[in-house]
Amino acid sequence: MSLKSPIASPATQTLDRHDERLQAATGFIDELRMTGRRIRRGDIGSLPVIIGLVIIAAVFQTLNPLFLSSINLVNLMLDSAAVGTIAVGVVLVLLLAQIDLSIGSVSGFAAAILAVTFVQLGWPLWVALTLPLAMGAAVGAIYALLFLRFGVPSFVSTLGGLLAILGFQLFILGTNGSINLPFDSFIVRFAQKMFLAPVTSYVLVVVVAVVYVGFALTSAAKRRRNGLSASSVPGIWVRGILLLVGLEAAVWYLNQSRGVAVMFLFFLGVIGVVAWALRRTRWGRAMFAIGGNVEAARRAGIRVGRIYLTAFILSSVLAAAGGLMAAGRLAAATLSSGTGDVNLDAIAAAVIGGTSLFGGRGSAQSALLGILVIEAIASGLNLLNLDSSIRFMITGGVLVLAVVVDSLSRRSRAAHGTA
Amino acid sequence: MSLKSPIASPATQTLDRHDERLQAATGFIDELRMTGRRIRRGDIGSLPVIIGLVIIAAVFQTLNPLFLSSINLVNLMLDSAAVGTIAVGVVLVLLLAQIDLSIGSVSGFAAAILAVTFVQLGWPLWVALTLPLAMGAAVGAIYALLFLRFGVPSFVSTLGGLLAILGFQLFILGTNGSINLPFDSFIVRFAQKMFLAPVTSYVLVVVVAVVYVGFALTSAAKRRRNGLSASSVPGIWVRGILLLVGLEAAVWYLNQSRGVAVMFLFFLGVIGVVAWALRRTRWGRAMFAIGGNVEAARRAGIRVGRIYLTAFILSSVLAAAGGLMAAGRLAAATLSSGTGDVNLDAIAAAVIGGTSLFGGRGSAQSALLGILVIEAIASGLNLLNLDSSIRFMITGGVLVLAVVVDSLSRRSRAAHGTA
Amino acid sequence: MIDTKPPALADQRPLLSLRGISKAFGAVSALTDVDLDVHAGEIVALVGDNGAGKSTLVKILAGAHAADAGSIQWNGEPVTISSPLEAQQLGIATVYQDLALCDNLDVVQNLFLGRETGSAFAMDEVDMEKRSWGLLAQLSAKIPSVRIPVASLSGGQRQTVAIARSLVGEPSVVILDEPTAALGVAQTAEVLNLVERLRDHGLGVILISHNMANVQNVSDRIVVLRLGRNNGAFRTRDVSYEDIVTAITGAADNSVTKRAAAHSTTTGAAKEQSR
Amino acid sequence: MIDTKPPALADQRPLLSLRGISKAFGAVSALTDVDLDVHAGEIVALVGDNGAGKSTLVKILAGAHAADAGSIQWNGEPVTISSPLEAQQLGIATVYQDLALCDNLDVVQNLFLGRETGSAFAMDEVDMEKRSWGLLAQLSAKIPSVRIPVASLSGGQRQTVAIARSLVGEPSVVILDEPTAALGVAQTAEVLNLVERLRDHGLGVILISHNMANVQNVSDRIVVLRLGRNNGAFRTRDVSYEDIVTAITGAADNSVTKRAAAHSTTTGAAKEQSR
Amino acid sequence: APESGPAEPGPSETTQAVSLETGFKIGLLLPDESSTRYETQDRPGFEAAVKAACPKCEVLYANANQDAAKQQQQANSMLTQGVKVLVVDPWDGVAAAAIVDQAVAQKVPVIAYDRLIKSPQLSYIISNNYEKVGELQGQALVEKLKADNVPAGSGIVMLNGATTDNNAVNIRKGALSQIEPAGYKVLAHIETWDGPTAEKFASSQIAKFGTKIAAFYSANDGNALAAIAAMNAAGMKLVPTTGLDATLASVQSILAGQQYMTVYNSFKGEAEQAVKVALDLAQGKTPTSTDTVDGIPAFLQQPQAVTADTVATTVVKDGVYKTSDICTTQYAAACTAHNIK
Ligand SMILES: Nc1ncnc2c1ncn2[C@@H]1O[C@H](COP(=O)(O)OP(=O)(O)OP(=O)(O)O)[C@@H](O)[C@H]1O
Ligand SMILES: Nc1ncnc2c1ncn2[C@@H]1O[C@H](COP(=O)(O)OP(=O)(O)OP(=O)(O)O)[C@@H](O)[C@H]1O
Ligand SMILES: [Mg+2]
Ligand SMILES: [Mg+2]
Repeated sequence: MSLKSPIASPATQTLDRHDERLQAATGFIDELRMTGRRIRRGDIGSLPVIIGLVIIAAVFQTLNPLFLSSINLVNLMLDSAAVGTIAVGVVLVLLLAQIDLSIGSVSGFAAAILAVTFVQLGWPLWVALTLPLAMGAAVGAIYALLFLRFGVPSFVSTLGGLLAILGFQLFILGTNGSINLPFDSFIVRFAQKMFLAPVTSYVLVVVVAVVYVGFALTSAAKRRRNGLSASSVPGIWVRGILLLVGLEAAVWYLNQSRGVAVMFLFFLGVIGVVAWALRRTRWGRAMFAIGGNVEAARRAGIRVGRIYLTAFILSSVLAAAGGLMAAGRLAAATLSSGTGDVNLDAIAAAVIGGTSLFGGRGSAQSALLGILVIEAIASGLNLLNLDSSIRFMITGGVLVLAVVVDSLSRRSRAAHGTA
Repeated sequence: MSLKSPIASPATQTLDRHDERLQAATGFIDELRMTGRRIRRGDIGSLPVIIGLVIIAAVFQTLNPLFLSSINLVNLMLDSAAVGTIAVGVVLVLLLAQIDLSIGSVSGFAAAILAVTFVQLGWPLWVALTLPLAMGAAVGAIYALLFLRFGVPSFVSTLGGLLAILGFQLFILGTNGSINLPFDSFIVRFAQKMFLAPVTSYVLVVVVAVVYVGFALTSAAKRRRNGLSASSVPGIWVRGILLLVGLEAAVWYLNQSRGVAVMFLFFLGVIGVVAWALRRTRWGRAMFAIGGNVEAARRAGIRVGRIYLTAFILSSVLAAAGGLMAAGRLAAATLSSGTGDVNLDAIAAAVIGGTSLFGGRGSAQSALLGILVIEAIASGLNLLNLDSSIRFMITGGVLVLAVVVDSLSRRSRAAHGTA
Repeated sequence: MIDTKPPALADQRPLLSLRGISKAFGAVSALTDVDLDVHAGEIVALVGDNGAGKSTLVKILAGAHAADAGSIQWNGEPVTISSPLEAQQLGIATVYQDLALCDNLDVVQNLFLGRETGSAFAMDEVDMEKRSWGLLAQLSAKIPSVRIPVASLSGGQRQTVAIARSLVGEPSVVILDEPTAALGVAQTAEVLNLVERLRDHGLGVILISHNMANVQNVSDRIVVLRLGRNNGAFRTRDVSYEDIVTAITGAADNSVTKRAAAHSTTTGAAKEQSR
Repeated sequence: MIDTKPPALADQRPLLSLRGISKAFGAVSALTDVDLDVHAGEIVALVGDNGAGKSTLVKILAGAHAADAGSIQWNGEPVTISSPLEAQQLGIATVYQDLALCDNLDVVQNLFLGRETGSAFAMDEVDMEKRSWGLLAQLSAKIPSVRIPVASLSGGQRQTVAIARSLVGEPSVVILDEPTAALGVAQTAEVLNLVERLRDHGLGVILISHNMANVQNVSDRIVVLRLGRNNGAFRTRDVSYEDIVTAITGAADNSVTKRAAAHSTTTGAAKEQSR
Repeated sequence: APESGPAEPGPSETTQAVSLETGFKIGLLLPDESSTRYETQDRPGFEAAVKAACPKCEVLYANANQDAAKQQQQANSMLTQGVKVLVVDPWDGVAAAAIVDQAVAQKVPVIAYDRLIKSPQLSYIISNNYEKVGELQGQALVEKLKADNVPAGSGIVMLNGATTDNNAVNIRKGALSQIEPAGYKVLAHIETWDGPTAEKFASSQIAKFGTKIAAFYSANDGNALAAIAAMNAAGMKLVPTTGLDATLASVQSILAGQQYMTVYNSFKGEAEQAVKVALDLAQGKTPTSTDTVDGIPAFLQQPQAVTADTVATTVVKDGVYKTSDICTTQYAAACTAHNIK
């Protein structure tokens, strides 16, 4: 009979590393080793989608060397911004296990409002840009109301919205059909012609890297002060320098062509703000909680209704913003604005990027990764000279393959029990 | 201090009615009273959607008295059959908390295969009809494989399928575009011209009523033999007679015009078979179990993979069948077959009928109710002469209203704790 | 029924007082005309058979369910508790039997859910993580990392997290619905210590448990529910184990007494402890 | 470590035998090199602190998880259990701690899930409903209706359903992971009776529980896990409550003994029972 | 008229000339998939003509699948690949102004093909006037009804194209300009390109108006087939039905006496003209033109009506379809009756 515990407790230093069953890194070299082990285990966050993206890029590059040319990459970024912005909104509703099928219609209606008020009625641009966003907010509020007061599932209410809002779009464009936006108007220049001056772009990258390092160092220090484990200081510096060099190189390459598009930066800005809101604010915490277990969130005293309301509103507002960006890019609002693949592309982007349809799992960044996959496929196929039928087949196939990479690794993660 | 229980146990008769906290009916009059109470509580199954349908019908009937004319109802039934059949397949994947976005493409591709093999290649009709169904089965099997082996979410794999299969459809129709199906071919007559002879239809209704009463009496007797509560015999007879009279009246009314369409009966047959399979077979039990809690189902020893496989296959096969019916109805396969509203209509029908997008809740009948709502709105609007912008707005609005009725009552059910 | 208030409290107004609470779910009446009082500085044990309606009563108090009939008084004032938030604002903290955790959130996030520290736009994660370790240590929890989703915790670890949650606010009544069901012996002891500490700080505690040893060990009063109705209320020190079981099961001759009789010949080892 | 097999079984081959089982979840090692034997006609209690790895071990046996390392022998033959179905086919019935019920199915449907009676194309609902009432009565369950979704049952009612499930098949080993955690006193007594009946029918039983009274009351052997490793195995009649608690917590001076000491002056009422 | 950017120098003057000998890239952008003509007629015709005139030239092709934004991306992609001239059949003639703007900025001339692009920076227009198409359909229908002695005041059901399609709007305008003055009433109308939707609508109108329907005005062949299927299903005597695109299915239907007419453009002629102009522009030459539209040199395509009597002299003569394609066993008798061999 053995009563003495055979296990000796190791000396522990931090609050969160005292459990002997836990393997954890304690220094920079150790961190590297753990990262290696994590990657081998498949526990690598959004890396797999990035790998899918790299594979897509490599294949298209061998098929047509223009694919990775800076000029094409600039186009790719411009093409991604509008639908990508819409996809960020989709991420928000998906996090709550809801859906928004009317993003396409809202984006089209927003473009129509912009064109009618700005071009036909000659209203000032800021009004013509604000009005569509207000329309989006109103639409989102209606969905939230229908859901919260009447329990109408968002699939149905937004399906109704899809149809009804398309009706409004046709109605206000009705007599004239499509309307051109002047090429020298702010919105068109923003979407087509505004690029950072090279110097500005290099400086911006430095600022980003400095902010990253500063932030990481401060919070590591704070963690240590509070007796918690933290990333090693050399590790932070190495990552900061890698970030700096990588981004500077990317920016330099883009500057070989037109440079860094302001609209793409705007898109990145939206992602940054939403990512912060999701991860660092109470509102974001509530979003994840509701997506994970709405009853538990309610019992924790979260005002569930308000969170739904904000998410639906933000989704529609971002859809409207995306519609304005698309209108600027096209320099027109047309009868078919928003009716094409916008819906499916935006939702697919969020899902491909790793946001779950069942709520509680996802990130703002997934919109970026997903839309890049979709637009990279489209752009790569545009560079090959294919029949539509073949183009459809390849798009479908590649889309699935890009996700297979992700899923396979997630599967291996599940086998290791960390899914 | 009170140690004796203050509660006296009432005499109990059946195994399942002995708990004193339970209010339960014990005779026919009692059954009626309980039903009344249930309705007042809002605990009324699919009745609310039916109420929504009745309201839609009443409104359109006042706007245009043709709406409820037998000729229009016959049209409505014919219009519902194809997409309704597809919606039945959608119900199956939704029950597993999966989705199938490629139903439209599969239906279009099925139509294309039919037209190419039957008309262009002159193959026998049975081959031309079987081949598309086999194609559907293969497509479904691929989705299941991608999901089970690689963990690709069905949203992504079927999105890929949507595109790839559309590519195939364009490819095989490529050189000629649309292909006409001969008006005198079986499939076109089936979809356009085949109606039950009046006598046959009346007899069929009698058979249905007799089978219902026989079945209900047998199982009630069996329950009583086993010491369980059962519906009262008079109750069964009353319901049987109501069923007989109601159906005979409906059939008589339809017979004022062309009568009961064989294609609609086929659709009803599909629903009947699937409803039986879902409620009375082990397979159906496993479907609900997986939809409710896949891990629990797996631990109960259910071969989860096989169930997914069958559901995906059935969904695609039913989509192909629906595509064939639609081709017959249009007497043609075109490049745009299946690309229109088929996807959204079929999924919406299932959801409006009450099938959950999150799995584990739904029924084959929901496809019928949902598609009737959708087609009734379309048909009602077709009888009014409206601009398409207005038409879109009304369709969207009415769709939401139809579901508000349902949701409101479900809400009241939830408040009474039986949701 | 005798007055079962502890003598010291007999004249005092109850902190929380329920009268005539009824609740039906569809055709099932879960609660019928139930009364309950909780005083400050008192541990009330709520016991009853499975399905007796204990959790339903708790959920009504916590604002998670609405009662069909009956009234609630808080410090003598009639109140309505129509949402968990309102219950929280009154000062009622609840540990639910089903734990009500968000599986996708990690331990820290669950502990502070709805009560995050730091500003609304920049939560103080470091502070919350540090305090989490403190809370968990109080309950002698064995959790390897507080930064993994609670979905991957063991049953007892999850329950510990749920209990620790109730310590985050500043409640005046704490309701614990079978808090020790999944806990190990050490953790159970800590929770019982905790419950006593709460009483000593003047809080009212409602403790639901099927473990009569624990109930008798810590509670001041015992309220019995049976089939959704009040079926007795006792001062703990006045009542024997057998009396409680009889009130719970509704008969002096029940599975428990039968089993005890059948085992009366077996070794006394099992009798040695009752903590 | 001494040989702890009951003397009658010492020469007998174990029905089920685990050797060197290890399992890690990400960075957490849940099990390290664990051994376990179960003989026919024997009740083995598996005890340990929260997060000790008991449920993980059970899930490996039940085919719900795959072990990273180690071997399983069934009747002396090496086997691999790669799915719950395979475990079932070997004759292993498991009651999981998280119950593993389908919330959207009713009681009858859950009880017979995967083992429906009648033909595959027309299940015999009447037969299943009738037998359900029989199974539930055995466990003296208080369930008003077997035709409501288990989501609407109380915690104890749900657990009763999960336990009744394991009686539907014809297993040779039954694994019960904290089966009485949410049960009332009467239901707990019935489950303990059931466990003894199973042993008397020659089945092997693995019982996980944090209730040492119950463990000592019914088990033949006690196996202790601590932090994912074997930490002692005892013949039940040879071991005292204090010894077990020491093996579980890893120290003779722990919360339990401290609390017991602190309460040694309180009324003896709590000592009266241990069922 | 849409505003445009600051007046830029005419593109054709500044294009760097290239030669037919060395070859160069030409971009061809077509609008959609649902009409068969683009992939089966225009694109092969265009590629064949290029091959003949400039064997070393390469045609880059893309189809926008009814999406103006996608067409813009495709145009950008072609500019990236260094095309010397763009031939654009716009999905949306207004939105495509942005394509012209971007191409001109990179000194690539743009030819509007088949549909007008509303941009003054265009180099050339090869147009198919969709209002004219509508007029042809309306006119044929009116003449047929008059010939059949259908009294004015009888009704026509209109199956117009989707409102989300700018061309459909123009076609409808043209058709109404013929139907309304002739005194025929529009009983009902719907705007869709979706076959089943058109079919359901037609069925409803048959239920509603019955024999009061004197004709179905249908904007394209797909809708025409839907109307005919609805009439067939309702057991109604077929009334005249119009169409557009001269699809094989409709040509056969016309021969079988089901559809009354369709409208046909000589895709081949249009494509050949486009190639000629494109090669000239790329080499810096100014192509001669017969017409101008808004001051831009233009070649105007003449759409033709096709009825059973003119099948032989239009689609068959131009080699759009082989006789063997049209005259399958089912349609053999009809072919002989209409002199198609
Ligand atoms: N949401 C619900 N819908 C329908 N019935 C319910 C619901 N919640 C509880 N019930 C029923 O109410 C009765 C009381 O349940 P409750 O959970 O309050 O019991 P309990 O006393 O907590 O039991 P336990 O000791 O098993 O936890 C049970 O019969 C249960 O079936
Ligand atoms: N799916 C999983 N993913 C990650 N970690 C897990 C997972 N399952 C269990 N663990 C970890 O493994 C350890 C052992 O858990 P297990 O559930 O086996 O404990 P237990 O002995 O059953 O505890 P309890 O008495 O609380 O039920 C715990 O630390 C837990 O966090
Ligand atoms: Mg309870
Ligand atoms: Mg456990």
